[in-house]
Amino acid sequence: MKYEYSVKVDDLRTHFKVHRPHLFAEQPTVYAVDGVSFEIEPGKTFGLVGESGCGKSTTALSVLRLVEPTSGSVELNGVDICQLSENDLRNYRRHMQIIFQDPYSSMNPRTTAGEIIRTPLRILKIGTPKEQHERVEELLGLVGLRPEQKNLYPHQFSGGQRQRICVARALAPNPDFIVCDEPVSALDVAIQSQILNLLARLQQEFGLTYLFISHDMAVVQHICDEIAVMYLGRIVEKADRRSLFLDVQHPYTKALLAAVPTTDNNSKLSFVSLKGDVPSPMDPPSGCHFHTRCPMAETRCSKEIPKLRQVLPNHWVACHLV
Amino acid sequence: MNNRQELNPMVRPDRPVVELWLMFFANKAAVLGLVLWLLVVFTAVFGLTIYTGDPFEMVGAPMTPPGAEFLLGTDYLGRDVLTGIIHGASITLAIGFSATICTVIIGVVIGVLAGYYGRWVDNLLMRVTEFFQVLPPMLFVMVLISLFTPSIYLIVLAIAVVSWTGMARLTRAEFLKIKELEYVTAERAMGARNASIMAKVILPNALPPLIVAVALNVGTAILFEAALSFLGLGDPNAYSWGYMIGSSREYIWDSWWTITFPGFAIFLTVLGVSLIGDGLNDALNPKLREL
Amino acid sequence: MKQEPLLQVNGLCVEFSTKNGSVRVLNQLDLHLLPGEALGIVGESGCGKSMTALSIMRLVPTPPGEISNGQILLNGDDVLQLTESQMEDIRGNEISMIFQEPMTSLNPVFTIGSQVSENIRRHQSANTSQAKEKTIQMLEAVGIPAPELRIDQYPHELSGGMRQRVMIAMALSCQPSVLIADEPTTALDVTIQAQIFELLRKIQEEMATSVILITHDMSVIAEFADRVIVMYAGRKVEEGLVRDIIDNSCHPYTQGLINCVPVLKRDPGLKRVELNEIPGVVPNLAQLGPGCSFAPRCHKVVDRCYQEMPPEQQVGENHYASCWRVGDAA
Amino acid sequence: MKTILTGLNRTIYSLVLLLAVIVLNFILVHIAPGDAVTAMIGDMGGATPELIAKLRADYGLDRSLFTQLYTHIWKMMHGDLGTSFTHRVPVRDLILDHLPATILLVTTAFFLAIIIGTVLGIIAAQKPKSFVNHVVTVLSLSGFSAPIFWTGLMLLIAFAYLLPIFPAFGMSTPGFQGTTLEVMFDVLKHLVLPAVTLASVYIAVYSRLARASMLDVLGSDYIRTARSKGLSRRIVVYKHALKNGILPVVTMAGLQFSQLIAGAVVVETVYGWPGIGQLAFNAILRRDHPLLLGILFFSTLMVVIANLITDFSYRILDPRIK
Repeated sequence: MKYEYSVKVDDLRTHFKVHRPHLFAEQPTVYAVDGVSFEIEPGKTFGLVGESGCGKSTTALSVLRLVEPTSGSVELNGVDICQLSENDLRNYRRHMQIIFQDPYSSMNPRTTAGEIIRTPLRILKIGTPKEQHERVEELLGLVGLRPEQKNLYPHQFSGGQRQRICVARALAPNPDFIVCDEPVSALDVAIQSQILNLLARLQQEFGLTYLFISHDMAVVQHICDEIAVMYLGRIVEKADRRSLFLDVQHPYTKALLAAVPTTDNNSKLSFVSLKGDVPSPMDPPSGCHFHTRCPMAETRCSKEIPKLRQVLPNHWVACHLV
Repeated sequence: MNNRQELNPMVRPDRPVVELWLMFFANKAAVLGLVLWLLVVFTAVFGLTIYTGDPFEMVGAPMTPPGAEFLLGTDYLGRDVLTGIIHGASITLAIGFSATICTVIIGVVIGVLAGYYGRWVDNLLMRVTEFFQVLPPMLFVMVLISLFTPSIYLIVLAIAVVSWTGMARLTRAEFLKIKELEYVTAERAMGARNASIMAKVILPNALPPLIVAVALNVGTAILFEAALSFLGLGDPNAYSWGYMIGSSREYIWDSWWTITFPGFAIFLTVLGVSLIGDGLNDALNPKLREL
Repeated sequence: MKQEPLLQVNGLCVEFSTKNGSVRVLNQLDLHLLPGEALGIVGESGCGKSMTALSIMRLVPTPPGEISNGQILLNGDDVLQLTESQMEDIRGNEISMIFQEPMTSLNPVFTIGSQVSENIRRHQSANTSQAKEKTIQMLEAVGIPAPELRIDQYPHELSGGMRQRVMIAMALSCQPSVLIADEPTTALDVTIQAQIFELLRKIQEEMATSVILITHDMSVIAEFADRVIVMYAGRKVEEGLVRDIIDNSCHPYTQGLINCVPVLKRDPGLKRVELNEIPGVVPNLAQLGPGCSFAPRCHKVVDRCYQEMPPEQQVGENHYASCWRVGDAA
Repeated sequence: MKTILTGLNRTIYSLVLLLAVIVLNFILVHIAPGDAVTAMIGDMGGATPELIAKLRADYGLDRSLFTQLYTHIWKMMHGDLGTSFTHRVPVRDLILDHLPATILLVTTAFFLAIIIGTVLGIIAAQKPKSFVNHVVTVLSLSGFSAPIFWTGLMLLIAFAYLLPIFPAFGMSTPGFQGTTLEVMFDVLKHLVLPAVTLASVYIAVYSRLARASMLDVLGSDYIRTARSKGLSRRIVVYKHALKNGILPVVTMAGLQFSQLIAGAVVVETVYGWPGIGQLAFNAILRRDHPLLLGILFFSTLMVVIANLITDFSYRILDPRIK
């Protein structure tokens, strides 16, 4: 059966209670993800982009229930994984995998590359040990490593090679959906392109659906079919990749795009410098979270929360002034 | 330089364990410690079959100085000091090891639970740990021994009760640190169970500092038992090194050897285990491994 | 018109001793910095760009590192010949440096005011209240709001961007002639990065400070620097004016570096295109052959590249490259 | 305000800890063989039937456990720790008599250990491969490995017998008369050996800790910043590094204060130092349980106070803790 959407996230919220500073203090809450909704079509890449602390990584973890969401639903191929029992969720994990940012901490340093790639097969009990080992060699080839490298330990690989192993591990159980949480941010520029091309190639070959998290506008533009910009736990703008850059609407997205340095002089947007820092997600501004830094904010912005609404075909924006 | 791996990413020996042993044996002090320990273990196991005798038996004139007849002299009752030291080795080792095993079990279990589950579990267990930390160990054990009949089991248990806190804190700290690493999240993303993550993923990676702590713990357990026996609070039937010193301390001005030699035996034993711990620490410390 | 360089580095070599022998992390590096200029140094991690900065500051960790050869001339005097205490007078005064990690580069247990004024008091005969006044001025100059309140705050109370501003204030407090910025924005968000570069540009104009900007990001260089040096495996491979390098680079490594990065476009189109790749990984510095270090990854490689180190050739005005294939058609 | 609240927080928490100690004492007495009174009296012969009857009434053994506990806590809170059988005086008075000697010994050893330990650690950290570093390593390993009573006895043989510079026993020369200054000097002479003995272990511990933490700090980014400002090596080490490097030492000192008191018990016995350690030793020989429990309570109180003080000084040293 084919679904219209591979992944459908509806009004996802993840709030954390943090340690109270003293006995009589109110327990502070971090609104890391505060009502995020999006859909991803099968075989497409959906990008979440934003600055640090905007909640994009928490969204990634919540979508896989690696962090327990406070409310909302996440449907993968029509199954709401937020409703699954612990046991069912464990079994269902074969359909969804994740690739992390830091290639140095995302692998158990005491296991060999081969064992690392085999782990999901072992845990999910896919195939006999012999089949598993064959699959490991096949996967190593797929990500551009040599089969004999399976006996090496993570510290014997370079950053780019480690990331390839992580990709192989994520591919091992034949998932439909892979969350890529800043997969190239920690890599050297020359290696970044290798991994991005690898991810693109694998997507074509296996029809994978990606949720791609990044802070790098250029990378997101390059690899994603649809992109959402996050600010303090909410999506402020969402569009397909052409529309987002050609008809950028939200003042935050504009500022973000203008801030990106580029070697291409012609594509530079006029510079709108944002004042100040991102406010704390523990105590976000009222109304539109962005109004404290927005160059065009009005009184209304500090009172009403703007809804995400469609302004162009395939283009949604959450701003009162658009 | 912030990223030393870059300098030298490829040339390394294969298995981490092999590398560890190479590092350990390159450390002269650590090898010395190992030799000291082998000596103590040998004495404890074979000592009395080679140099026979009952330590409580009075074999010579009281307070004979060290010499040809009694290598290390006799004490105020005419008991041979050397026999005592050989005999004490097995008692010391037995207590040192069993107390350490109890300490490690209590400490690791509490540390693992607190570190892995966090939140209220952590809060509760850490409060308990802090409570045991403010009790002065020697006084607390004195109360225990005074209320209950002293025996070797009570002493082992008492040592464990006052020394598990450090182990628990260390285990917890390591678990808290490793739990946040992405490979643990990756393991969860692949559907691994909590028990398997704790035992098979986090614990092996938390081991290096724990192993060092265990080595040091053997040392402190031995010292603690010695102090108890010195104060006359040990098992009265166990002829331990601490007991030898404690029973002879009134004669300190007349027979220095009855105090010096058993004390030296304790010192060397603990030194040995400290050196081993130190060597392991250096070998396991990734910062020192780079250059 | 030929300007006298403010800072000139000749034949600089830095070696690190490791378990497996000595490794040369900087190899025969030459560079110069003109007054008022912004010079970019770009390359992948491990190419020696940070080591260049530390060498100029004479802060190479010794041991294991050692400056084994070369000259570093500041206004014509070799700083490598100075005693440690003479060098201390230069650091933070004539040459200052800001670092990559604003989160860890400030001492967490001292107020930012004391850390900035410490630099002023060290190099200028200022009493406490003068130093404090100057500190407030400097913090204001780098765009820190309410500086008279901020001086009593500790680093952890400030955001990353604010801390980097404090670092800049500290580095500039004695009007240095050279400011070295080692990846000053890598750890920061893009909007904050833009703020910091705006500030650096403004300060460079106002104070006529020469800046050496070290980064891995060619687009940052494109926006900020006048001239650029591309480094690979401890050597300079290409040098030239920024536009020349970006539009007409001669060295295959530089070309790869520019082309492998996705560039943000106004109209990205609907279809994804494949990125150019530089294959392989950065070589191990302990195992370099006699030839060009980039040869194993180069798509234009010829036999000669493996055997002989290519010399530096002039390919245009102020444009130099070290490659055997420079003259050949692409 | 926040600081006061956190301070209050700590104080309340300390009181709870003390309460727990009282409860623990109560529980121990109750699970010991025999009822509380027999356990209290132990095998001490001096208890008359009237005394036993009085004690049973005092402890209210006929009433419910909860009432007993409640009365017990109530009495403790009013400073009533019961009566010592052997001395036939209130336990509280006995302890208060002996407490100053212990406090003098413990605080002297504590500061001796912190100062010498830190200085040795700093010296060793500056040149990790030097001779000094090896000397410090050997010294600290020996200090850690030698049983404290044995160190004491060896020092006695060396400095009271072979080379009689210091008195061997007690806190003052019996029958010594003189000006206040002379009396103080006399006490000081008696204090040297016990304090050095007690400090030896902790010098070892703190020097290793200080060395490790200084090594860590000296490699940090902010030390490089300090050097890039042109500060001299001396200022970098003793101003910028020291304040950070000493933090783990302070933490450890707080954590180990209970062990320091425990060590004092042994040292006092060796040197006949008239503190609560010696009191405890005598109490245990005669099975004087009320006295022993009282001492446990008082020494815990000392630890709790010391912990509050270290906590407070940590807050002063490290502005990040709020």
